[in-house]
Amino acid sequence: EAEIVKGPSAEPDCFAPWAADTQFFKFPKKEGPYRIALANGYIANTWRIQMVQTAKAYAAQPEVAAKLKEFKVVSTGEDVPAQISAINNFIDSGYDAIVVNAQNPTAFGPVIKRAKEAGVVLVAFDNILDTKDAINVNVDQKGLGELWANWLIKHIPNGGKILEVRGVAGTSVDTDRHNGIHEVLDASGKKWEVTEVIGKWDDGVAQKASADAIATNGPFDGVTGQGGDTGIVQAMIDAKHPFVPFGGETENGFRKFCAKFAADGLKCSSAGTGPAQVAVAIKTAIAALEGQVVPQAVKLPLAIVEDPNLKEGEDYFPDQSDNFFVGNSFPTCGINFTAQEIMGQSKENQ
Amino acid sequence: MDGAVPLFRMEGISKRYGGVRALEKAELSVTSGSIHAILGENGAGKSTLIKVMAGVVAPDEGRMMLDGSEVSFASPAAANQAGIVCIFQELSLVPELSVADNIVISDPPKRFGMIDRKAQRRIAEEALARAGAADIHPLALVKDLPLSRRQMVEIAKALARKPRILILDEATSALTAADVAKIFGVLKRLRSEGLALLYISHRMNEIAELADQCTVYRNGRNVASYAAGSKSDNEVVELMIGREYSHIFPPKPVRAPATAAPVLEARKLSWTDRLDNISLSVDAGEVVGLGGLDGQGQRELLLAFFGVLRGLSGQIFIDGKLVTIASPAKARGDRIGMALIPEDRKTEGLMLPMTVRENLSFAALDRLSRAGIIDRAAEQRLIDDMVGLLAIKTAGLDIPVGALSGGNQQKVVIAKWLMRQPRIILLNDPTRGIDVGTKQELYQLMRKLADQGAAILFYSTDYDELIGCCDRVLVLYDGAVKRELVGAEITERALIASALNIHGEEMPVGQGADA
Amino acid sequence: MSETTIGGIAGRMPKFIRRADPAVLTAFACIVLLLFVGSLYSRSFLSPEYLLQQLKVASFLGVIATGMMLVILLGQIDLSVPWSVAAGAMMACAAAAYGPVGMALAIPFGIFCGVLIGVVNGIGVAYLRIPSMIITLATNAVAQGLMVVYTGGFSPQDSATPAMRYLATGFAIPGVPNAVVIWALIGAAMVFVLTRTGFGRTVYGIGNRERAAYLSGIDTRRVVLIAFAVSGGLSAFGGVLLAGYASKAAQSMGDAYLLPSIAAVVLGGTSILGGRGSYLGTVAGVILITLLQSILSVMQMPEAGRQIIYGVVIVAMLLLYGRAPASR
Amino acid sequence: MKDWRYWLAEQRGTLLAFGIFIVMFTIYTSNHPAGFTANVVQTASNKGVLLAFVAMAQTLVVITAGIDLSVGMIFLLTNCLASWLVIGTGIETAFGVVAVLGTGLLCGAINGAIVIYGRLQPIVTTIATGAVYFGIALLLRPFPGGSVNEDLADALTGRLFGVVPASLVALLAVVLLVWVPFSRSVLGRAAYAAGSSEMAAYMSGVPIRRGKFIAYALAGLLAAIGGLFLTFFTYTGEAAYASGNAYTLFSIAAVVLGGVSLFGGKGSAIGAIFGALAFRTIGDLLFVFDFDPLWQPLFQGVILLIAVSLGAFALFRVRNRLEWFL
Ligand SMILES: Nc1ncnc2c1ncn2[C@@H]1O[C@H](COP(=O)(O)OP(=O)(O)OP(=O)(O)O)[C@@H](O)[C@H]1O
Ligand SMILES: Nc1ncnc2c1ncn2[C@@H]1O[C@H](COP(=O)(O)OP(=O)(O)OP(=O)(O)O)[C@@H](O)[C@H]1O
Ligand SMILES: [Mg+2]
Ligand SMILES: [Mg+2]
Repeated sequence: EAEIVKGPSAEPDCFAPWAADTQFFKFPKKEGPYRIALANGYIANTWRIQMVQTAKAYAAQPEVAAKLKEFKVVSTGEDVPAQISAINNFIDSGYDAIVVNAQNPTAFGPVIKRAKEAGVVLVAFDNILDTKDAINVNVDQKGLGELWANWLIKHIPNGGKILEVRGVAGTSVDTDRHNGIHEVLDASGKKWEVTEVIGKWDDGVAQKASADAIATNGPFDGVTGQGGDTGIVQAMIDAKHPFVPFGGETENGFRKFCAKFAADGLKCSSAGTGPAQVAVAIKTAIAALEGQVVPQAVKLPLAIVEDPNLKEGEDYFPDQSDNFFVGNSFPTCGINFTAQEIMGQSKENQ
Repeated sequence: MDGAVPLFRMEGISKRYGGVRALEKAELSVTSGSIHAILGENGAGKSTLIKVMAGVVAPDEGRMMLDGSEVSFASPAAANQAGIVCIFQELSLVPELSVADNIVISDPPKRFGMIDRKAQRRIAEEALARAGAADIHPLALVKDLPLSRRQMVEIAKALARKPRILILDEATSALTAADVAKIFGVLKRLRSEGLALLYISHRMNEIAELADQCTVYRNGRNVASYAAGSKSDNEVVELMIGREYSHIFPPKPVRAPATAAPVLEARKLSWTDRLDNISLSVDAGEVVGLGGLDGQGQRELLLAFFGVLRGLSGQIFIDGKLVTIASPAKARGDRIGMALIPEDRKTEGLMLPMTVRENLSFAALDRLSRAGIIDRAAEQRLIDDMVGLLAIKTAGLDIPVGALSGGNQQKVVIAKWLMRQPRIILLNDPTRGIDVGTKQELYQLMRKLADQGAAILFYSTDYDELIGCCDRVLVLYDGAVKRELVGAEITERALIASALNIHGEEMPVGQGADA
Repeated sequence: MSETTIGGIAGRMPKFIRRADPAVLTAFACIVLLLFVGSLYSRSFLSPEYLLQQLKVASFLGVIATGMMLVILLGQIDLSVPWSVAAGAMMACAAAAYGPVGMALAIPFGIFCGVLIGVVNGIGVAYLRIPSMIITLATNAVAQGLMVVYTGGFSPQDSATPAMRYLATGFAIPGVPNAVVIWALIGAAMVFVLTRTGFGRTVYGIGNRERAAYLSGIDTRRVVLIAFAVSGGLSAFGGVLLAGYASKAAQSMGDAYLLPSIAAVVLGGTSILGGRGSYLGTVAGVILITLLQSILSVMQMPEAGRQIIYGVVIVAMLLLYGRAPASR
Repeated sequence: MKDWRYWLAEQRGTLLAFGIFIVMFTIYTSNHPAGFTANVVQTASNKGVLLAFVAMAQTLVVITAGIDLSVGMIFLLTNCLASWLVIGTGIETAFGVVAVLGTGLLCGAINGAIVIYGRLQPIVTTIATGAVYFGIALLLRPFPGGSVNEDLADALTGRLFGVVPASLVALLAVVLLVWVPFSRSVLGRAAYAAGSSEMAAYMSGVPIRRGKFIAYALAGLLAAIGGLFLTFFTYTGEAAYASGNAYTLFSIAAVVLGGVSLFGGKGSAIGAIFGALAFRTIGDLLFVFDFDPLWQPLFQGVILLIAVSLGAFALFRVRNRLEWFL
């Protein structure tokens, strides 16, 4: 049973508390090495694959590996109950900590209860858990939306027509980002005409939806996309839509476009947190098992790159795949993977 | 008969299917305690008439009277309620359900709102026993039964519904003489119990034996009604086909002993427990019959030749050369040149929703196309030839073949194979449900093809056909050839005797002897 | 009598209209209606750019639905579309990483991978007689598994080659996107195969009654195998085009094509039970689905309302013309 | 008497599914670090029961030779609805449960009405109605949330007497209250008959329309029971499109594994339940074998491929090739 203590946490640069009133946990110290499990849900997209690979790579780093007896990953697909059962199974099998990328933030109440009773450290990241009883490694999704909206306001000072390409309907990430964007736009006092389409964080879907929106409601003065941004830019190019300011995610393909067409007006703010946040989550779990003080909600730094500062070979990689997410390091936590390292792993090993 | 109040009357019934007038002001009256035969050639409208009566088809006009008051049936269930039960030829058993389930299907016995399986089974056993089919296990699935057994189940099912009017539409067409005899016994008993029976069949001898009253239909109208026995067979047939009629079977030529190797020869064919060491040969120009009770391996034998069966042992020779026939594709190929007219035209011979044209050329597509592309002119020529040769009656080549009457459908099946000019023709009961006129044409065609050099192997459940058409008949019993009858030896008595695997002398003459 | 009255009007119509299925005509009428409703919302729904763009986007679905239709005509279904599409796209892009030879072989290689999936489906359905609905579900899962393994292990190259870009977005004929031309070519080939070749007749025959086709001496299993292989190949080709359109391949790119491809084929009047249907109908169905999705998307309908309208419109259209005949 | 052989033949699909499940589950528990304990069984049964309900729903429709691609969406819709309604005092909760089940029944009835009286093909009909149901689910829960009567939820997902998973008991109760009466009723038989040969059934005066309608409607009800359980299991409602689709597809796999013929007329919901449990165990096997995470989806796919191919072995016994074609 974790006790609630006063901050600050260990490694305060890495384990930054989410807010001023965030609680801190101190779990009873356990002797290592530990058995840690990663309960992933969906796996079949680049982000998740990159995430799983990062987790493996992190767990294989000598200083981390020394603390681990076992590191097990299970992906259960889109089905929430399967993921809940997976966590139950990990608890029953005596794992010391479970790291989870939750398919649904609110569905894990019973499991959280069980984990607490069993003294298992539960750490959620990316899609986090709606609870105060487990550790959340948070991305400020709403803040991301605010960031993009501020970017657009800065570049379109008099208001105008905006294309907003949303993510998967019904998810909290989509809702938070969307709310962030709109709160900031509404607060700006300017007149905004926002065309919303659904891109499902997928390049193909986003491209098609954007193309339709451009053909019927365009042209736009600014664009913001939650994902599938490469497809959105592609749609603009295909429709010969003028390049306009764009607030988007961190896909390599998107950043390649941003760098290439910056001079033509594609002024980008590219921000997000990459799949490496799983490593932060694992690190947090180990810290908690070691009896260190950790915040209940960890705030991850955003990897932000904005218009004039995109650097080739650092912020984007022209010869590499469009699909991976560039922001993959958390220097404050000593996590410094590059996406290439991760995704090219076995090729190099061979 | 004239004085009796009819139990059921139909007046001025008409039904059209698109441009086809299936029924045209047709009339029918049925009295209790009698068996009423309905005659007519294929497409005369018989089935449509009884479908109207049984609530399956809604008539365009006309009225029906039961016990003197007008009725109309919205569904077969409604007709059932009124005591009208119909045995359709093959459509009304549910294959995945058990025999017992099927027998009680329209009104199962219930306990606490659920089906009472014990009672159901009792009812089924009783009904099967009444139909003389106690050998059928009530728990067997219908789909596992051969066609002849299924028809017995149909009859049991009809009996279980306690009908006032029982209609049998070609219910005996797939039955063998032994089963037919049993059924006749049952029907006669029902008549004496006061039921009205309607009986449709293309077998004249059955009608002669059974019917009290006959009505003949032609082109959707009733053309004559008469007391059974008051007209000669020839007169009846002429009424049916509307023209003069003679000699049903073509003469058999006198054949010289063959010199070449037989076109088709089998040595020691065995397959599971259905075929047992069968050896036979068919020469060019010869029509060889397969006789015996239904289900003695005749169908399997034909399928074995046609490459359908796996794990066949023994040898097959074509023109004296050993071959292995692994599929129908191989069987029909140029080297073998075989054709099979299958048992069930609706599921094995035709694609009912496809057009007459597409069905006709289906088996010959490879011959009609170059580099996979169909030569439509050649196709049209060949189809025209065939439609002419077989006198296929159809409103056009581009209507679904399912809209043709049974006999014409059968002609399409045969024509589709003749398009390949096969050298070996296997026929699996090809005249089932076909009217006399068409039958006659078929017999003649068969002989003509033989004369042109084809080797024909011909299975029939109708002994008259075997006698009239075949140069030789092989009688099968339990998967083995029990007897070979040649020329004048082929008599009804010999056929029945060897079919039952007894000596001819012990066999009483006439099948319905229990009447 | 009916001959003469109909003959008067019908005689003046082009032959293909006279012979067309009423379902197909109604489907095209629905397209016009849909555009009309759209134009009430915004004039731009009638602009040539918008229409051409819809046609371009429709051609991806069109190519995929072509394969689906072939399989549905057999009375089967192909649920492996999502990952056949993805595998085709990803493998084509992957091949491009292997120098100029890889570049040249990228498209054929992608299609080849789809054909492989189709062949496994075909073997399962035709030779092992596993219901297509389940075997294709299983191969879809296997294909997904393979792609996940591949993505994680091999520093995936997923940019479309210039050739793929050109096929999907270029203009060989001014004003007509290449994707549309390709769809037209594939469609024409399909129409030809279905109506003029023995293979096409056999497909309809098997769809109506495989037993009868088999007893007619057709190697029905080979035909089924080929049809599934073609379906897999066309799905993969659809994926290749999609990758060209998006200029890259991604794992989830096929997800959005499974149900729409089935719906398009059926909206076009093809019987899901097999044996009946015309390609023109599928064309209509594809355009209908694409337009409907696009119009709903642009009308700013929230996702919930969009799904509801999408479903209701499909049911309504089918009730208009897709009903089975009454039993009596 | 050889009655038992007929019984055996009838139950073959069910028994095979049972066998597959037992083998898989034994492999699973015997390799599980915790072994065959009440906890492990409870976890597996809670997860398996959800799919079992949906698979039962699918079975009812498949028996009529139809298919219901909207079961997953009814499952989601009722989950979202339950997360609003099944809360509060005992009475309120009870009303909520009734409303949720009624909604499922209504969804199923709509499917049935369109298919039967509208004479549309089930596949497209349910694709379309599935979209509608999902849309409504999304209206109810634009993002995940809601709550449920946790006492009831814990009772139904917990254990009876410390050993027996309550969800299994609930499943058994549903089988006894829904499936058994249906399969033995006249309308149930009509559904079978319609699935096996609609023409024959019609000619025999079987109430096929009513039989099919009740099958579709009950399918909606069973999917709603599944949705209710999902709510009990997760305490929340969520309109997750991918998850709804996954359940639909899984239910088809489960039904086939359970020996229910997709051509209609044959099979039982009991078989489908074992099919569902077996299917779920495929996923569980990942725990007990140490697979590289990226190979796991492939492993599951291959197992599924093998499982669905098992039926093909019967093919080698077929001596008459015509039997290939039904
Ligand atoms: N559903 C239908 N659609 C189109 N035409 C039909 C249909 N049913 C029957 N017909 C046509 O109506 C006519 C009468 O058919 P019907 O089946 O009643 O004849 P029949 O006397 O039973 O013939 P048979 O002796 O071959 O059984 C035929 O020309 C047939 O093609
Ligand atoms: N509802 C229908 N739609 C289309 N065709 C039909 C329909 N009902 C019957 N037919 C077809 O019309 C024809 C006449 O029907 P019927 O049932 O009388 O067959 P039949 O001529 O008696 O055949 P058989 O001689 O084998 O009994 C048949 O070929 C049948 O397939
Ligand atoms: Mg008839
Ligand atoms: Mg007939």
